[in-house]
Amino acid sequence: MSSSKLMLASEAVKRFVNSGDCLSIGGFTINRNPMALIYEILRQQVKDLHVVMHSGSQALDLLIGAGRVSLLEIAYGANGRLASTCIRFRKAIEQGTLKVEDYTNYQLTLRFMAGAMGVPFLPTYSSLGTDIIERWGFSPDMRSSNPQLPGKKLAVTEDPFSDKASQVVLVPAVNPDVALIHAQKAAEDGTVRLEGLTFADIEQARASKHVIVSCEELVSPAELRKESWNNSIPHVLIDAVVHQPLGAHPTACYLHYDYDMAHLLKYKELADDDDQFETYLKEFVLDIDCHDDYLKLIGTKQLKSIKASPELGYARRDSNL
Amino acid sequence: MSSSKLMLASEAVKRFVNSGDCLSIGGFTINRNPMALIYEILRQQVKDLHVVMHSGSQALDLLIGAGRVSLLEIAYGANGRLASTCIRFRKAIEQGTLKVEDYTNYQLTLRFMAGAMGVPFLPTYSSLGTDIIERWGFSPDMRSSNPQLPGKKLAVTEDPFSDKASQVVLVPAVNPDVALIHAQKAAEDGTVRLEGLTFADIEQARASKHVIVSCEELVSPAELRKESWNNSIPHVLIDAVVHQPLGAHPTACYLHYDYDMAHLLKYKELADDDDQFETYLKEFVLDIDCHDDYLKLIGTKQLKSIKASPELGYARRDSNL
Amino acid sequence: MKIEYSPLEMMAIACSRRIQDDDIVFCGTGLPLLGAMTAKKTHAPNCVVFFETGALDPALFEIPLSVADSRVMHGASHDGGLADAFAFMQNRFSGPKVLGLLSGAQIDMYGNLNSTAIGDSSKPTTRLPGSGGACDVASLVGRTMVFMKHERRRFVEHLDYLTSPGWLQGGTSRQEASLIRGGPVAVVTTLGVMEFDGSTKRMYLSTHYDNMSVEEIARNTGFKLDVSRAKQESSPTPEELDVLRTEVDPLGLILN
Amino acid sequence: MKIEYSPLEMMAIACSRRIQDDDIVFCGTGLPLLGAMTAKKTHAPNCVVFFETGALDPALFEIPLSVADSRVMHGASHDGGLADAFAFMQNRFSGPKVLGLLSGAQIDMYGNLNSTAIGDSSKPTTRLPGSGGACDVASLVGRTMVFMKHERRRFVEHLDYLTSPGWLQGGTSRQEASLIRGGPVAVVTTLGVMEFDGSTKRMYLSTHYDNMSVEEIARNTGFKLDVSRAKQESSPTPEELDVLRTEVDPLGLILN
Repeated sequence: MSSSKLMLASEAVKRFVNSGDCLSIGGFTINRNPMALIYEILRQQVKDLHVVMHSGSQALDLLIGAGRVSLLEIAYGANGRLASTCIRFRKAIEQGTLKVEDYTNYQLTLRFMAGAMGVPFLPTYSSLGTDIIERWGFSPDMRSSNPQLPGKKLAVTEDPFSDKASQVVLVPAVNPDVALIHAQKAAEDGTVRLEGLTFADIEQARASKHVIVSCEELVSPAELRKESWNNSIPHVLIDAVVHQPLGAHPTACYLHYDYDMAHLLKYKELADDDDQFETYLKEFVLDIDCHDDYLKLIGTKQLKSIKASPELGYARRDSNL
Repeated sequence: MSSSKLMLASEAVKRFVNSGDCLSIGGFTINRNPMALIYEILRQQVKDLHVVMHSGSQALDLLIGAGRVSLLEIAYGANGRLASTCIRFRKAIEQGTLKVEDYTNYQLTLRFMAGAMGVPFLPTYSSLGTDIIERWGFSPDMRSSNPQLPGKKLAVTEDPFSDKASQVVLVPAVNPDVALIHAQKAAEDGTVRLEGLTFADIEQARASKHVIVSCEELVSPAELRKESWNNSIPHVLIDAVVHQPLGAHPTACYLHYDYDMAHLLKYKELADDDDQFETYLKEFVLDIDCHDDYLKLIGTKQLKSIKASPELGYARRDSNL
Repeated sequence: MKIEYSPLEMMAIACSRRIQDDDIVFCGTGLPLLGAMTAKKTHAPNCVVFFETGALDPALFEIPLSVADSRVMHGASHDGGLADAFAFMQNRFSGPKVLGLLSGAQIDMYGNLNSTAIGDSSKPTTRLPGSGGACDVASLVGRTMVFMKHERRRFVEHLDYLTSPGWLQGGTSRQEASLIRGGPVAVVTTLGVMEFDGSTKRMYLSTHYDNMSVEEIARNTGFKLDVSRAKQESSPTPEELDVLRTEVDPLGLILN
Repeated sequence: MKIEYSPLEMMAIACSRRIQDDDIVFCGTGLPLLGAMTAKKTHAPNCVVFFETGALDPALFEIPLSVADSRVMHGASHDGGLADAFAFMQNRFSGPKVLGLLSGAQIDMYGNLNSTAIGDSSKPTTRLPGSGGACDVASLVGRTMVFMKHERRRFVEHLDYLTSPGWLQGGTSRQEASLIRGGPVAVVTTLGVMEFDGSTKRMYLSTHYDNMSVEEIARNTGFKLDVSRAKQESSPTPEELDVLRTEVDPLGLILN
């Protein structure tokens, strides 16, 4: 009944992502980063971004390395065994070119949940007594001039239901301008189905003004509505659906492909050098027309090697035994 | 690996439900009431119950009618077109034999969520300016002598993140002693899969100290773990699994059977008269040994008439056309 | 030639006409649902129906008799739970798009509703079902429309219990209570459609059906009702009646 | 005959021994995960492993290299998300059953951890990854065990940034800060296992491996470490080493 939201990544980014936006990136470290959408943002020269996310890696590191991120609210910037701290993330903070405010993974999840629920805050006991509460990354001036930043990083308050003195941390809501999500399945009406862990994708999508979803498989709305209880996000919340197989490469997409260890190791080496990072960025992102051309550059052989086993959902390490 | 939690309804109730307990009942009005477990509670003479639930109907009305409920925290007691207000519920309140405190459906959902999340409260804007906030059903004395009752019904507080005066309602957590859930599928290790709407069952289960799940289909753990992301509650949270087909009768269970309109209409008529209600209770619950005997009393023909169409998940009204 | 129709049919159709194509319609069951389904099958094919139980945009091949009826689950874009549904209404982007359809046992001149108890709520003469999600919807969504039997005992000066907020004490009192948006825009009754004054937020008669004079409507209202702005609501069109009777409620489960 | 083993193997096994059969073990990746998997394959077959990303009790046929690795998803009892996982730790019934395995770049005498930054955190000399879920776990679960390289620069008098709460300033300061339970029970290092005094909550050397004297361990610690209670940690048994090397990490992804 409703009109199709299907479009190319280039159109989705053009219509819904602007310089200066507050952006939230789905996935978690090496899994389901919406890379095709991030590459498109890089190509379209979107800049001055305010990124809010929990645990970032490849998508975040590229945006930061390309100088597109001005403000960052985050819990974790690392890539498992591949980078104990994300390389361009680390350099940018050490060089003072990136302003960052630290939260925990649960606190950022609660910030998205609060945004999704339309309440100003959610409570937790996490971080009582720590520098997460004491040290703020953004000045009062920055806060008062930017409506997307909460007036306070966190607020500690008394629990009104306790009969003894008991404190609780209130975590402020966030409502990003755009959330970028990569899903296993979506339909042109906007219905989304995630398979495997959802991380905080659902909360990020529900908190955001606009949501762009890229997907491995484009399925008919009728097909997804057969098991409506297994869908993750209803169609009315989605602005654009981009059909992009291998859209999370070089990160993993459960049931479809594993992370591309060879590519990530190459990235790790190149990212450590400013010039070589620029070369990587040009070669794999900026000089490329679209994600399908990027995949050609990665090569069929490499992509075949990371194809997931249908039983396991990832590529067996000993699969060539 | 872990030992089986499979047991009969009689054993589950004996082990995990005690007189005086705070009980939370899953489902919603005419759907997925855990009736087999409720009948067993009635048979085992468990009494003095404190019930916390959002929208109750058949399970709640029987417990109240049988005089087993002393305290009730609730949002709604009705049964759609079958009872504009639940009959024994209405009578008990009008006669002053049942102490009740009113919340909204969202507030009770938040109370379970807060209990599940381990926080003392969750915020909402709902009910500002209404008697839901102003009128309390329980006295301060009752509150201070019962640790399962929150010290305050609700608390209105200032939003510390707002630069203008803005109030928000804090809803206190609840952690029931036992949650009773009826699911489509469960495994003996405790893994639970709900199909269709989950109502607030997941939050109720996660908030409660003990959880008893009855299920239509007993499936192997391995089978449910094939699509682990479609499971609703992990096995470690479940204390007892009861395999009881038609365990929600006369309420509905999506994909399995519809509500039994004929039976509910009969109940509606009988429940309105004190003596006839007692007769109903004896005939259909107290004088029965187990749920399978109850189903024999209901009869194959009647049960066949409410069998769900595999395509629709409910019984077509014009199916005999 | 005059078409025969019942007050219930007129109510469903008056509701249907006030639903817009881009509305997300929160529905209970009964008449409001008939109104939404009629709108969807006539002038507002893109409006989306959802239920507090967590079902969004279900197929609704048959009329559900409760918001937990399995008929609200089949063919939906998403079947979640109560937490999803109410968060969707409170959310700053989706909440304002929601039109909530409500009803109550008592209503006052500012559109506040009682669905909890008649008499002293601590020992009521008549206990009603309680808020359910009504107070939440009335508190959180962009706008609400209320369904009422138009009787003097139901349109009262003072509610016995204020379950669901309308315009509270009128004027700007709703905002001052920190309610973030919303408020009732229309009350569809068995006699006509009431709206609320833009500044005082007091109820007035906006349209009346052809079954009673405006003076009689005022006499059936327990508070002073301004009838000076009332126009006549157009009778149902043959198309509206046909859709309602043959497609929406062919078995007459609600209308009969 | 002496069995050869590496400090990493000793750490994984020292961890494994301290996991109980009824523990629900919160795991990151790397060594702690090897410890948990070894425990599960030896004396604690019923312990349940879960990850902050939302996976509970996965099959773990292969070692995940990140908590978001698809290898944590396969065969789980439930794959949810972060909201589920952290609520599970904060919950009053499940939280106390959880043993959290953590690591950090710096630790102080009360077991507080820094994983955010070295130097001034507003312009650090070395930026670290940040809390991730570590602060949440350290705040919320029943007890934690910490993994550290035992170096003087890592065992410090004052953390550059207190990311994850241990016993805070010792004594009863953790409860006074309103933290609801928990605190570190052991620090497994490359040299031995530290525990915390029951009343002062200061770290002391509980067991040492056979690779360094207790005096040398004290000299490798940046604050005064009580070594008077130290016993020797038994060497890995052949069974422990065999399970670790051939079943848990047969490809040597973590151990090599």
